[in-house]
Amino acid sequence: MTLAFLAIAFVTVAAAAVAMALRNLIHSALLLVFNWAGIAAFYLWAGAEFVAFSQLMVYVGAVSMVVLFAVLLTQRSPQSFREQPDSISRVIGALLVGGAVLGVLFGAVLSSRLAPSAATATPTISVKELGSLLMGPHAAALLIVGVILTVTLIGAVIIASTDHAESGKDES
Amino acid sequence: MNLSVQYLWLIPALPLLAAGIGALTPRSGKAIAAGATIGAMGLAFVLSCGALVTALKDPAAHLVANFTWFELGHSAVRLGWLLDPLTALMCVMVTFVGLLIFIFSTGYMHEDANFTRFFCFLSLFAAAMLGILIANSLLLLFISWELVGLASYLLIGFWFHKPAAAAAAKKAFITTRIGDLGFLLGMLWLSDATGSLLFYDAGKGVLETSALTALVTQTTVGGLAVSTAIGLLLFCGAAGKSGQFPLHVWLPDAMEGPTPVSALIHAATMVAAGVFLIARVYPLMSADQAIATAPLHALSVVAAIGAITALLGAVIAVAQNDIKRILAFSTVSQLGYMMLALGVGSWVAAIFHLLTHAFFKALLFLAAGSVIHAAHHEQDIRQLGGLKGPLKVTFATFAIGMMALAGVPFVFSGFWSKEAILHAAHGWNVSHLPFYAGLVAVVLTAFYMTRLVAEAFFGQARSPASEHAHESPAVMTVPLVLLAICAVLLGFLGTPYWPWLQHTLDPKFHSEPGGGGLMVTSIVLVALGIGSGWAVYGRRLRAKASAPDPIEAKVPDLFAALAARLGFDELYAATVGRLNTFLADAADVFDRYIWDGAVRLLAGLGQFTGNVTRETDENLVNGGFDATSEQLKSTAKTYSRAQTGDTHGYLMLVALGFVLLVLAVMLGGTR
Amino acid sequence: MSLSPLQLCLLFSSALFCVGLIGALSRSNTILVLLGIELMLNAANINFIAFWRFGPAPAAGTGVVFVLFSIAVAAAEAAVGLALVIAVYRHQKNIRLQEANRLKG
Amino acid sequence: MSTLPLLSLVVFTPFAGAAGLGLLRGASPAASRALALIFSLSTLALSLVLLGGFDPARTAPQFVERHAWIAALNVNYSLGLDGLSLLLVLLTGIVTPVALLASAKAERDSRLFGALFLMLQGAALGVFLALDFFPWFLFWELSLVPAFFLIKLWGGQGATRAAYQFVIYTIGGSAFMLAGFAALFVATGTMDFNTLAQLAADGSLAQKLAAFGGGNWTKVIFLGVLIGLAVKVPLWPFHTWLPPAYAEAPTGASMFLTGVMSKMGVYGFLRILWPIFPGPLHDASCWLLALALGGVVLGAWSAMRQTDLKRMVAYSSINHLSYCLLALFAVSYATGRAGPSSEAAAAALSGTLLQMFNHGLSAAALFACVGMLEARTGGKRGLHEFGGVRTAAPIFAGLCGVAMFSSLGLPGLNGFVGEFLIFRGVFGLNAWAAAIACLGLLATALFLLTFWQRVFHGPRAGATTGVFADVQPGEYLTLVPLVALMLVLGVAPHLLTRLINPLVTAWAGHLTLP
Repeated sequence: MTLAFLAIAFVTVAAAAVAMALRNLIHSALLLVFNWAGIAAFYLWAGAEFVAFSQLMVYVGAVSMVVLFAVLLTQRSPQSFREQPDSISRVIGALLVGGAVLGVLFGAVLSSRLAPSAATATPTISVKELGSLLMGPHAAALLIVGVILTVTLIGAVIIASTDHAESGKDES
Repeated sequence: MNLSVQYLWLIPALPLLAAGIGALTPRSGKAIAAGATIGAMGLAFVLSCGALVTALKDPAAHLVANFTWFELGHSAVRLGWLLDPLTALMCVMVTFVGLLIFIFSTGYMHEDANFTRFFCFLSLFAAAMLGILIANSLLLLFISWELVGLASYLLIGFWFHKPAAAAAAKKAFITTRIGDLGFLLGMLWLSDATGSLLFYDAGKGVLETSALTALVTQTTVGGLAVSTAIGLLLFCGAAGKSGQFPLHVWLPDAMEGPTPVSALIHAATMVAAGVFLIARVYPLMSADQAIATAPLHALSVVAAIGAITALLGAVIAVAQNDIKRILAFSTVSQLGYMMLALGVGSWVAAIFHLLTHAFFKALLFLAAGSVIHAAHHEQDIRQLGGLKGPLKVTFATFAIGMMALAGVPFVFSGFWSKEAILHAAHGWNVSHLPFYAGLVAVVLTAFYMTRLVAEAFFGQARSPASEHAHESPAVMTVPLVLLAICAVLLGFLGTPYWPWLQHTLDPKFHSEPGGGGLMVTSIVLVALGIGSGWAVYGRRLRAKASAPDPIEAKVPDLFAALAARLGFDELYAATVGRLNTFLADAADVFDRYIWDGAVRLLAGLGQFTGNVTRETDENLVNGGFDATSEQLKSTAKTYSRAQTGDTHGYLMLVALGFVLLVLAVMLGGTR
Repeated sequence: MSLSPLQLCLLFSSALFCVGLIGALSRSNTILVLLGIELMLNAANINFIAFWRFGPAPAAGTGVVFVLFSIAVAAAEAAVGLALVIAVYRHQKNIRLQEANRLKG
Repeated sequence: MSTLPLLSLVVFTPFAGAAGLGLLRGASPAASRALALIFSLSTLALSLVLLGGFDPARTAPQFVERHAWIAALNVNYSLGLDGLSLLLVLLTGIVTPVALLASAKAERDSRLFGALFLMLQGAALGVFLALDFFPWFLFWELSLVPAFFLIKLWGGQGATRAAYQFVIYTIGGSAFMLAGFAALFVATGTMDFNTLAQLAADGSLAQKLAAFGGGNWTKVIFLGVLIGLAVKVPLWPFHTWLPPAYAEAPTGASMFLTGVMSKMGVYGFLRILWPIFPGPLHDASCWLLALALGGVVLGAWSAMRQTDLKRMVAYSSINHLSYCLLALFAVSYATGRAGPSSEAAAAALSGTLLQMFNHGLSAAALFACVGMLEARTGGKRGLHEFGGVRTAAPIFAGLCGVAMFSSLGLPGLNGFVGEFLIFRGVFGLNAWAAAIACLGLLATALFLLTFWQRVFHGPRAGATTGVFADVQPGEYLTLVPLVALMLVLGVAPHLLTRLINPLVTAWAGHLTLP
């Protein structure tokens, strides 16, 4: 049980780390998809099946496609998927800061005494329960999320599409 | 023929019409202008004779024709014509003398470019003078009086391109206007006190008993009767027009006009107006005689001024060299005589002298004009000489005029009129000083006239101008002859033995007996004057133009003072003239600096306030806001440096902040 | 010492979070930065599930609902972020984050 | 009698003309001049119609038009015409076309010039006809606008300064007047001249004002109105704006300013100050007499010092208008005193009215003459820059001479009748004032003759030495009507006195204080 978790965690973190380190954007994106799938596996492991499926559909299915399209659209030529090397100093700075955050988080997690509650009793939640939860106590949040999604959709379309005139001018 | 008083206005209207025709005639229409003028004057003369016939029917009556000029309040301003022997005689004299002068002018001014204009002005002059004569209203008289001033201004300045003529014209106008202001005030006073300005108006006129009584009984400043005050004010006007001391200064300068103008001004029209005015308002002037206790009688002042003027004019005439100037000063002197006569109570004598003087002075001036014309406009008697040969008619007529003026006994008119005046002066019971002044003036008159004749006509010609002199044309000599005849004959109208004129003018006149001794004295004095004149100038005739005058050689200072006309012009220039300049300067300075300065100060104050508020606004109020916003801006600038645009940096800061926060919670949270 | 499953989960999520953070901080490609942030978000989601699974009151189901919301918002964020990337790219012909600093003060 | 609103027609025809000229953008200079002239002549024509329908025997305003305007302030648009107004309307009708003709030559932008001129004319007519303070004051201030631009845009070198001085000075004076009338309105609730005059006559005005704000209130208001009017006339010593303004204005504007606008002040004195404030005016009349005498005497003497011909004529205007005020103040001085007859008052007041008319003619003619000198010599108008003009241009000299002698009051010309009546009246009311004012007559003669001698007499000199044309056909149109009127009115003043005598008689009839 624990072993399964550890495997999932290792693979997921490793995939993320390699994705962040790779030069080739396409590879990075694919590795991240792998990473998201890992997270979905973790959800399954934890017993949240619906969330796992959502994770798969949204991230692995939708966001990854968007990312791939973005990557392809922003490259000048198909050959140049490789990025310019980043500045070493910033990488070092990033590692230091990231290390510090990691240290702090680990310190915090390890130093806290989280009581191991009834770990044996695995909670489950059916889709029906989830639906009544969403429509019941969280209806307002659901509505707001819906509005946000709509607005975002429209906004994304406008931002990505209305620049034609200006870009035309730039090209000319 | 008779002329009704209703049509009396035709007498001035005809020359006025002629003046209008003359004004509209182009320069080339000499014949039209002269013809219209002379024709109108001739007609006016005929009408005047008709008027005289009417007037003589009843010499005591004052025929009037009054009419309303315009409505004023509940009453009206009324004017009118007046016909009495005084008017009629004066009209006849003016029209006759004027006619002759006009005829003479056609010859004298023949060459002048502005011939038509000249006749227009002459005619206007005559019309205005006739207007004075027929006026039955002081207002109408004043109107005509001012028009005479205008015409004289135009005529004296006829040769306006000569600065001297222009200046003389202005001087004449201004000087007479000074007097006229007195006249105006007197008229206003009279109008205010009596409510009328008509002389005779069926008992309501100002010269009729009721008005006079009212005027005499009121008193004004200094205890003067109102009639005295008004009379003196009116006399100011008369003194201005008639060239009385101290307003005589314009008269000699008026010689700058053409000679016929001088004749007209000095004989028939302008100067006569003053004497005529006093004679016309004589009832008013003499009204205060009724109160013996009056501090001053108007006529006494008239007499005093007249005496001074008579003497002054005669004295100054002795030392003049310009032929016209000598005659001008003699006019001043003779006018003094007339005023003297008026003052001492014999207005008929004054009018008698006015009439005779008009003829012989016109004669003298025209003859002088003839001399000047002949001698190519040479007027200095030292440059003339020997003219009796070439200018026979002129000399003869001039001599007659001279003897009339000097008062050569029995034959000449001047003798009789002057005699009448001296007689009246002798009989004046207030003072004998005017009488003595008159006597001295008699001697001086004879003396300077002898000097004039001797210098101008005897001896030999002293300049090329007089050498080439030749007699004037008939158009000029015939008027001379006619005037000479009148100058002789006219005297016989008023001799003590047949005082027709006196009775005609004043039916109440009665001659006082006992004039014989006086007459003898007078004859002796005339003889003395002529004799001494001839002794000084006639026996040893001037040889060269540059030779000094015999009197000048003896008493040069006195002669120079007299030649400079006793410095009246300089005196006036130094006093009145300077006062005038000072006042003008003061008024100007007042305006420019004081009032305008006050305005500017006010404006400056406004501007200053504006500046102060502007500065306050800009520096204090706005400055505060500006400083604050500047501060904000610079602060913002400083802080905006943190806004690097480096997303990584922000992210890193967030991460570091998170670390610090967690560390703080962890390390501090244990407590 | 032994670690409870909850702690393990939290350590996992922390590691994932730091990997995302380091990627976001070190890479200059905007897409990768976005993906790093996406990782961090996922790490947070893991925490929600972990606390739901091993927390004191699992019956409520709140953690699951929150994760669902979070996924929805993350998807939206990804869409907008990538649209912005494309827009920026049209302007500047590259998507290097340090050059997209035109809005700085 | 027709039911046409004749007076409104009189007032607004010039405004209509101004508007028309303003709208006709493409009109040629000649056409716009002709149009302006036609519209300005309309006043003359309409005022002749008024003259035909005018009944001199009635002293109340005739042809009255009255419409409520601003009900809340009890403001009425009310126009009326009596002898005084008629005289001034006639004068405006005569002077305006003549002034326009005089400025026909060499004026740039004649369309704007004509429009402004017509506006000025309309405003002046409005002032002369309004019976309510509100419209009256509106027209009064409105007249400043075109006058300002006429001086500033077409004037000489110092024109801008002169125009500002003129406008600010006048507005400053008007402000006092406006304040005075505001107070008057608050106290009485009306601004109608006739109503106010009636209130003043029966003494209730003083009571109302006293109830409103104490005993001195009347005096304060009186002073305000007095200052406003005194600046406009101008009463000495409020006159310093006048010489520069008149001198710098273009010829036509100078003619209008002196011919018509200067009458607005005197009109105000007669229409407003005297009827509404008889008491305070009487109290102040001694001082005011002294000021008027100052204007008469010092104005004339200042003129003697001027070397700029236009300034000289301007000063003569001060002198002549001061006669008008002198007569009015003398009447006020004598009001309520025993002794002086109503005869004298009638003479003085008739003289004032005649003098207003006559001065309009003669001063306008003199300005026209100076303008012609300027036009011939390229803008020269210094006293010493000419000589012998009479030799060069005898007809011009003759016409100018008539104007000059009319101005110095020569009998037989129009100037004399007015001055004589004023003197006749003032002598009866206050003899010393008349005696002192005589000095003004003398000084006037002196400076006018000096002007005449320097410029017209003597040998040709200065600017006159070159080609110097005599009167041109167009210029005859300017001078001859004025000169002809001078001659006619000098001989037949009853043409004018007939119109005003009943009014003046009525005025002189009740010279009692409330």
